[in-house]
Amino acid sequence: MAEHEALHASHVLEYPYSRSVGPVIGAFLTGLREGRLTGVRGAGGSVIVPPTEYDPTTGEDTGELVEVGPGGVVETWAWVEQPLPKQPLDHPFAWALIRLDGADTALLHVVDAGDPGSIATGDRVTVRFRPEADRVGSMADIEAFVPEGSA
Amino acid sequence: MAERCAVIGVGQTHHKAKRDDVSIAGMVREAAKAALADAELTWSDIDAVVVGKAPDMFEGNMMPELYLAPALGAVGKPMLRVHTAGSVGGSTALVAAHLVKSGIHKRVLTVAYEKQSDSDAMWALSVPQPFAAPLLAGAGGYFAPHIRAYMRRSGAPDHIGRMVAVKDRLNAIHNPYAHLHLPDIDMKTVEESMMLWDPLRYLEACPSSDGAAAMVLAAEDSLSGGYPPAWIHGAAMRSEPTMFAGRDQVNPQAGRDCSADVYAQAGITDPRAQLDVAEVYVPFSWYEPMWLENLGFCDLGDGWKLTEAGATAFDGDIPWNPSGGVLSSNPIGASGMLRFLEAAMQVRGQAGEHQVDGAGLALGQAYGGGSQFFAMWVVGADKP
Amino acid sequence: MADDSTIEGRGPVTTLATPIRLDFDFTPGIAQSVFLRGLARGRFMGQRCPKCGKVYVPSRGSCPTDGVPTTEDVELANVGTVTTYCVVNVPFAGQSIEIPYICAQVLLDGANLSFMGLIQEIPTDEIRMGMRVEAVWVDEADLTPSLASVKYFRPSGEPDADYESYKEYL
Amino acid sequence: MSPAGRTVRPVSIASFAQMQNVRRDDEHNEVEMLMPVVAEVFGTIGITKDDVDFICSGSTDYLIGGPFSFVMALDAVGVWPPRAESHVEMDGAWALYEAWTLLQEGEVDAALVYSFGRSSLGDLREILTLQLDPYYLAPLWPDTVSLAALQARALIDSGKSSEAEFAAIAARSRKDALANPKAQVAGDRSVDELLRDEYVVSPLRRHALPPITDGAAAVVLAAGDKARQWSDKPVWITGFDHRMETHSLGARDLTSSPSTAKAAEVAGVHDGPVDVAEIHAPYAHQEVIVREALGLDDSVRINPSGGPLAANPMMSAGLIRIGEAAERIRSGQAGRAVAHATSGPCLQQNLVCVLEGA
Repeated sequence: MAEHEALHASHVLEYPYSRSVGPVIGAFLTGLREGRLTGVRGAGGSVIVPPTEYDPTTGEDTGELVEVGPGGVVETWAWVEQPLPKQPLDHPFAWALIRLDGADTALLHVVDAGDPGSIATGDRVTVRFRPEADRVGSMADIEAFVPEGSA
Repeated sequence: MAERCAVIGVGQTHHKAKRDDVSIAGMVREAAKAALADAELTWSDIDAVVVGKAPDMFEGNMMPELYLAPALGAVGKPMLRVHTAGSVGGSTALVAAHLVKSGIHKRVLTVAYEKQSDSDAMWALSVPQPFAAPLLAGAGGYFAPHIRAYMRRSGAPDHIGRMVAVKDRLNAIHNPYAHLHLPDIDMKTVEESMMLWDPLRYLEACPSSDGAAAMVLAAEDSLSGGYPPAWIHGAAMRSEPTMFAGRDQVNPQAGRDCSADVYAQAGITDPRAQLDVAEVYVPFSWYEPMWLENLGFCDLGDGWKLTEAGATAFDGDIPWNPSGGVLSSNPIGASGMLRFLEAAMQVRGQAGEHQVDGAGLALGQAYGGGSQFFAMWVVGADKP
Repeated sequence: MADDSTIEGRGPVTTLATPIRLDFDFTPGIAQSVFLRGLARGRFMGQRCPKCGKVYVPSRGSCPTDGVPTTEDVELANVGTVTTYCVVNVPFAGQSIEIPYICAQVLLDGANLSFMGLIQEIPTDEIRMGMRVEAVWVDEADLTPSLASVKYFRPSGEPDADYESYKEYL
Repeated sequence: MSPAGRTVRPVSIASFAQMQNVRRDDEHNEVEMLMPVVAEVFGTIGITKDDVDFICSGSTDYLIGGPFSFVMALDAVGVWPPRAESHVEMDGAWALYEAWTLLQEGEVDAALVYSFGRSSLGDLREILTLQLDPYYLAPLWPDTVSLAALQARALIDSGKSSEAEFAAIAARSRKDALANPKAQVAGDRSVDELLRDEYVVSPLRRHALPPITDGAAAVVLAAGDKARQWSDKPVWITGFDHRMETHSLGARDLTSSPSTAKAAEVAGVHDGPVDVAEIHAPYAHQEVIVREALGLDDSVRINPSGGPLAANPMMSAGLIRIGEAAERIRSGQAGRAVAHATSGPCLQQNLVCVLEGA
């Protein structure tokens, strides 16, 4: 009975959110724009990357900013054969948790490794920034990480 | 069987149109750290965390308790996220209170916030959906017809709304955290402000704010802090359907039932006489006389007479919203908790320049949606 | 959020633009679809609660007080009563009508719940509670399953309704 | 006893109902979806909405893409006269926890808990991205499957599990689901066959992922006289706790679940033998992690309902674990059961509920 069938329509939920970032995230994003990677020292002395106003485990205030990277180690990774439309790369890539040199926590980003045989846990990778003119102060200022030696 | 529970720490941010100096976590921590400092506690002293806020679309951050867990020292602890529309700040505090009253936890941190400048409040409250009516009225347009219905029923004169607008803004001058500080406001400036949703003028409506509120609730054997505890004497919530035949939106049954419940728990038979101060969710000026009646401070139809006689003024016999209320600060998700928190500050004697002398028993009230969700508590200086 | 100044001239990053777009399929459900299909025919369709007998327009599929399905379709009149109203004098995003205009709760004859409608063809200072109004529909070719099919309500010319007759529907 | 030295008030799962789990319910809005479930949860024990003192629900606005979706859903119950009512923007398992805390206070004896969610309306992988840190993570749009795959890889690298074990878990789950009429995905496929499935995000193959499910569920909780009136064989909640982990994946050991272990300890999982566990592990490898954290040995029957690999209605899948575990006890198949619920990326938040027969 057509009268008692449900109608359908497409619905778009869209908003251009604009977020104030505060001093700590702001320092990291400013660093990215300048081609640097920044961490912050936690209460116990460990270096947290990306930096937050708080220690990710205890919630205590964090302290001084420190420079980290540009290289690091892949702690774990996942291979994406078919990237979703909004993801950073439009060709196959790996998501990875990367512990940057000098850091005690790992950062999530993509590794542009070419094929799944070219990445493994424990591999060293290094950052590939976008061209300076294209950097705006966001995570996307890092185009990708790449296997060390291939940059 | 229920344990006694008290507020032992309060904290809030400076509320502003745009807190562009902090991240969401930074803003929320500002209130939470202040509450911990007030209770003379650290993160590790807290057993559980209860977070509340209005729709996630304000910040575009779904179920944000996940992101906020480390920022609120909740790692390794139970954490809950409450959402009951505009009453959420109040119901969040009540959920936290139950965690203590049930004996499950000794000290609970509860936090409510909204960073509505990340998007636009008007958009986030009424995201257009397919098949819906064209957007006709906007936020105040939902409430203005009910205000008109109240005026018709009670015969209240036009100037009552303006009186509330002036009173709450002048109270806010004495509250350093309030968003609006309008020392020059008077009946004339309100009357000359733009008519938005006739009969509601610009200065009779709440602002849109960023802000957060936090409290530490504790069991009787776990008190701390420099100020005396604010004991919870009664706690209640009530909901009724959003739309139904014969629904009274001017004087909702859920509000009447909720106040009857909370008064019964607190042993209150005459709220105007027995309570010393009330912090009540008044986002549009006319909701003061409406809620005076709904909360039983007077007979039906007489709410406006209390306002007109100055009974609810700071120096009146039952001050309403000495903090300046929602008309002066409105971070939506936190607005209800601010009412509960300000009630606690009054009975702890820590309200500074807006302290009501000798306040011993206070009401905090929050409502939400289309006046179908209510949350209330009564807090007192004396142990119940 | 990228600005035109040189890298050296830029201050620290203070804001981050994060546009979010999600696409959904939306369905209003069976009961509301009855109402919407009615609109596409220039008719107001409601549903009656089998328990309390109240007529809801639109129905979301349940009686909000009894919590049971509303199953009986009911066609309602094209005329109703303004139970209360406000005059909108504020511009806001998404608004398509010239301010000031009247926004009223309209109780259709035969319904037990009012809904919000636009009132036109009357000066804003002449609207009053109890005024009788009728729906004006868009041209037949433009009718769709949406409240946009109702152009607005206008005074029907009937005498005002007695306050007692609608005071429970404010 | 809780850590506070408190005696737990016995509260029973008096009734449980769930919708037929489906890939997509094309017809109904939330109210229409919930009404039959609420009617059933009351009807099976012969009570009405007037018999409960408190109502608590769990849902999220982001599945429908509009604010306040829980508001109208309440019309499925009919809260008139007005009722004490609350809502968590969390899985219904946490709504049940909130209701349970109120019953612990001893002032009310019965509560309705319900949850609902239509995962099919949008792109769930994208929607769940909005749960992530809005500054560092969400702007890159890492999807929920990719994050789970990072965890699965770490688990394989640690030597604790393998792709073959993931496939074995999926095979067992879908085979068990053949006996569950409410399940969405059921079948009997061999591990070898499953290991020929394509990768969605390596190392997760298609079978290791949960289905996308529209669903709803409801529970009636009862204490005191009502618990005994409403059931000859009450199923009691004897322990209940939930714990959070940090949001920062790079600061966690993804191969373990200390929050589950802590919740299990507080809930008293180890105070007696466990016959059945209903584990809310949406991805096959997560069952390995949760099982270890719960300290369950090989004798424990895991997910006889088929678990979330057979039906994973967002916001209800956790509540359903509690309901399913209770049904095992009620039917006599188990004497003591554990139910687990999770929320957030890579098992960030975990809840443990211990259930026992009379």
